[in-house]
Amino acid sequence: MILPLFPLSHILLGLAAIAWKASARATLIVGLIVDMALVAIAFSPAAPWLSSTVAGGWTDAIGIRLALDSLALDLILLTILLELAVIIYLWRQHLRPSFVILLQFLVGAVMALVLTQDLFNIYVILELLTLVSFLLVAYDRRTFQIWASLKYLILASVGMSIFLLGVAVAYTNVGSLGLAALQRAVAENPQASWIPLAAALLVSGVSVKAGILTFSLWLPDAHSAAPAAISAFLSGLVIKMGVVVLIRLAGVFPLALVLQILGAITGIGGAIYAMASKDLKRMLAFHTLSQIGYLLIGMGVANEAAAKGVLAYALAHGSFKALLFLAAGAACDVIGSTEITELARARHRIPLRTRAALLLGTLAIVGLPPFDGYIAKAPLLNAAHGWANQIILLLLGIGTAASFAKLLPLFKGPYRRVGNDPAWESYIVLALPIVLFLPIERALFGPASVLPAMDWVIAAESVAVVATGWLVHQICRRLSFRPSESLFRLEPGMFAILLGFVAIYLLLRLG
Amino acid sequence: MKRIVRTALAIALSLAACGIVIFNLPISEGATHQNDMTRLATETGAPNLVSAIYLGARLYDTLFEVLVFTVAVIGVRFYLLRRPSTARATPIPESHVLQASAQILYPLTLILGLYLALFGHLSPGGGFSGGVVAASGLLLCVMSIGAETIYRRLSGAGIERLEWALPMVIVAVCVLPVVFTRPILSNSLPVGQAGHVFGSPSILLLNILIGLKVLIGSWMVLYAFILYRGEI
Amino acid sequence: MISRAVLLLLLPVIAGVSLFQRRRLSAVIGMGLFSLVLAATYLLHSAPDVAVTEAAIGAALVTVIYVLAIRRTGRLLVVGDEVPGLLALEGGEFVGVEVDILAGFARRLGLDLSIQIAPLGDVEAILLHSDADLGAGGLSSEPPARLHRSREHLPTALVRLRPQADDRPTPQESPTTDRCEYSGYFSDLVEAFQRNELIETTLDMARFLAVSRTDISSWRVDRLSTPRGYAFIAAPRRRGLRDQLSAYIDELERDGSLDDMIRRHLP
Amino acid sequence: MGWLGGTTVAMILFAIGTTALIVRRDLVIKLLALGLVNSSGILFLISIRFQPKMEAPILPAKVGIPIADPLPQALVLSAIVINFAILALSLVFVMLLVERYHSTDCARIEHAVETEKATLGSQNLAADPSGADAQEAIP
Repeated sequence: MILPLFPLSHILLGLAAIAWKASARATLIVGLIVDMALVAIAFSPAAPWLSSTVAGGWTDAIGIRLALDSLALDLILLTILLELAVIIYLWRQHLRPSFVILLQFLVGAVMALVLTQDLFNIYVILELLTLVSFLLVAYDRRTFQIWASLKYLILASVGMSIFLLGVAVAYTNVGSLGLAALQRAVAENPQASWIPLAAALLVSGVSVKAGILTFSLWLPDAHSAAPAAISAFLSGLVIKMGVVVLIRLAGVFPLALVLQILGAITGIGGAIYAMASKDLKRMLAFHTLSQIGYLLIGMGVANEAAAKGVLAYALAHGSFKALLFLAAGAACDVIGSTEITELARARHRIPLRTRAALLLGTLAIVGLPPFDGYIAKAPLLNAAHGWANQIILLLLGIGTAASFAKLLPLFKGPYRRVGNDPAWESYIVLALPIVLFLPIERALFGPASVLPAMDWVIAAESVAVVATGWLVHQICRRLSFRPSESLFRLEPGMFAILLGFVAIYLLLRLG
Repeated sequence: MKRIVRTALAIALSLAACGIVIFNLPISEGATHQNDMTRLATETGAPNLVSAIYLGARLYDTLFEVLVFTVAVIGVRFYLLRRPSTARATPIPESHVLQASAQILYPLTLILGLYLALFGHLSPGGGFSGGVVAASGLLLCVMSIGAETIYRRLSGAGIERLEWALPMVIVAVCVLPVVFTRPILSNSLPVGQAGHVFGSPSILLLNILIGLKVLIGSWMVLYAFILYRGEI
Repeated sequence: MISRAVLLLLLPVIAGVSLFQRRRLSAVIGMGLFSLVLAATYLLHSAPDVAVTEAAIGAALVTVIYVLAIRRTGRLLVVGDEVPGLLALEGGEFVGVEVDILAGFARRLGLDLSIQIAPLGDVEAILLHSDADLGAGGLSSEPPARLHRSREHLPTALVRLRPQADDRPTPQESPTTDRCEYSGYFSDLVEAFQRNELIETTLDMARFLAVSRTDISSWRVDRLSTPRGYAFIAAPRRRGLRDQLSAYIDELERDGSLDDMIRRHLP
Repeated sequence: MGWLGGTTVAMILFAIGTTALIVRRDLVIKLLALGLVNSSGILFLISIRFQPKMEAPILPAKVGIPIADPLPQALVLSAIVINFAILALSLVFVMLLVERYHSTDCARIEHAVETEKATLGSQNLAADPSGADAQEAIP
């Protein structure tokens, strides 16, 4: 019954921040407290009325159903974590009220999206997310930000139009917009001719928002152009909103093959571009793509363990990617450049804590044993059956390690104390789940935890993958291979969306 | 040459995408949920079923839509007005005929907007369209007496404060039922006689609030565009 | 039934025609009309609420903000390509001789000067088909019939560039080489030079001087004989504007400020 | 005339919109094409369940005559407003870009942005000077 309060509280607070400009910062804290209180209620045993509800108590056929399932809870926890980190990161900076407002709306929209079970509601909230992140990316009003942001809006809007077509097709045949009704209809008659069409429209529409390659060609520009705190939010959280919708759709339509193929393309494409990228923030943005590839393959495998792995990995990726973006933003601000070689040359001027945070993020993202990247990847590796999946996951791991090997010079000495990173507390907040992922997960989910205990075979495998990645980096460094960046312009982006839709449709029809 | 190839490719792909949908179109099944709909009409007291859904069963969507609109207003103002003003807000038309006809038309347009907002639950219309129509009435007003004058009069009325306060009130109205132990986003005011203006007070209230909000928001967007002298 | 079919057929026609207009204003107004027809279509699909909303938002509000954004009342709209010294973009500001002339001219007319960059080869077509007033940016050749050429403000000449290896005699001026041959953006020209992508081309003096700052030792340079001058071009119905501009340039020349401008921008 | 449904026309509009979005280089026209693409989705949603001779969904309906499904109509109201928000905001951004680059040619702007980024290094680019010291617009 109080589920709508998750998003509505943030929206109210955002509006309050406009009305009382002076206390704009305070609303951020209040929002955090409200979220924590609501989550606490959700965990309390005396809350059976919290799990699933139709907003406003209307009937299921026309109303909007909200549900707090494990996926939603997982992402709400991630939201709270990132909110906390970003608030700390921004706290000592001058915060304009309009920024706070947009941030609150962003969090509100995220909360709404993870809860909703209704196709059209998903459309509306995705549009809200698009508009808010559109404004946030270009917040500093630099021209490249404005262009990246405009490109994002145009492509995302075309994608959402395609999604709306899919909603229309689904609604006509099901007679309701709820995901549950849709699932029933598909299960009753899996051979119906409208299913491939609806699935192709919905999936290709939402893929534009989900950071999936050949659909989301706007992503590298937008995520690398945004201010650091916003990049952390976008890469850690907002991009997952598309993935959340895909997870929901994967529960309805038979998408296993499509997701695995998209996952392979996304992961490997992202890794290749990340290896070739010389710009730190851009490399991180490409890595968002390659990590989305992990999630998609996990979803495509479609068994219980993999699904749990996906949840864990979404959480883990959010924490270390946000850490990397925040630390990278701080480092680039100090040096005044985003070039990796430039940063490495001037590494003595980067505060030690920032470098430590970057190192921790790197270790986590390449999947070295004690950290959460490894812990969350392990169940995926375990569950992904089939040699194709295994090879792709292996290649992905190697690509990740190879591209992050570029950062190694950054961590060499001298280790003198220079400057003071004003936002180091936010690193601590994000470092906690990275280091203590297993205990935290256990504490939250009890004995039904998603993760297996330490597995020596997989641990050894991970170390081997990282070592291979380092070798690959040493080899590739001598090649001057630069994949074309002109792929990420507006017109190729449009082509890719249309082409992707046709391809997905044919795949679903024939496969 | 490259351009021709690109054009051909664009046309071919667009047609392929459009063809896929056209040739797989489902056969329409006709209206369902007739029962749900009539029940909805009696529960909300609004004979206009679109309004009953828009502000009743799917109020949650509408809330986010109002928010999208608010974000647009914030964005337009933030990016257009934060610049050294080269503004010389002159009335738009040069011809006296236009000016004179604007003077006659604007009260009519304002009244039409008011009607659409107030009777949205009985006849076609609603807060959103009412607000926008009223805003275009204000635009006609600009044509006859100039933007600056209107801006000064309206900001005297605290219009900007209202623009931010109204969405808050709307969200609050939606959350309020929880105080009376009714579900959030339900219509909490008692339903009156169907077909009457006050037949569904909740929807009427929301229509008025949204209409006012949209009127002010559209006016702010229009004013930002009037002030801006860019170089497109 | 029939009216619905007619409206439905009308929709793609209006949309197609208006989206492939050259003039932005026509396109905007066309799409406004499209919205209106769309609203009527909704009405015939028994969706009066949607029709009202579409008419109010799509046809009125959106069209109005687009028209407000691209309106050109009180503006002197100039199109032209960049040419260093004459009309160049430096850090978001235009500088150059032609810019100074145009700015003064616009001030005299009480208009805001608004300059848009377009490829050299497109300037004449834009003047013919859109709502720009003047063409600028190192135009040295005679325009097509309906456009009006102003008084020349700066003498120039054409230069033929060939690879050093080409040892044919100096080419004579011919109908094919009587204008600056490069028709794209100036910035693209410079890049093409740096990447050695050009084979053989004719440039006017200002462009040549700008290009010659890069390495042109591998090129054979011939100056074509006929002297010519830079001038502005006015759009078809802007003959009066052209005359005013010519008079203004005369005036500038008489009081010596034209020479000042040239000395300031073209050392 | 069965083939001439609103859905067919909507998809044709979609194709026109995407084609124009790719082919036209003028940013303002690209935005208009984007509006067309969005409108096509709306027309599709309205007409997909519509059958001739349906009445508007306002009670009391005449006996024996079916009413059009009000749910898509209610959805579409939201979609139209969202469409407006997108068009207004993107127009503002196009205006900012044109102010900086004095051109509405998409390819040129794209090229200029890329070279600017490459030559200056993304961090050192100055923010829009007009925005830095102007006062906060939102009251």
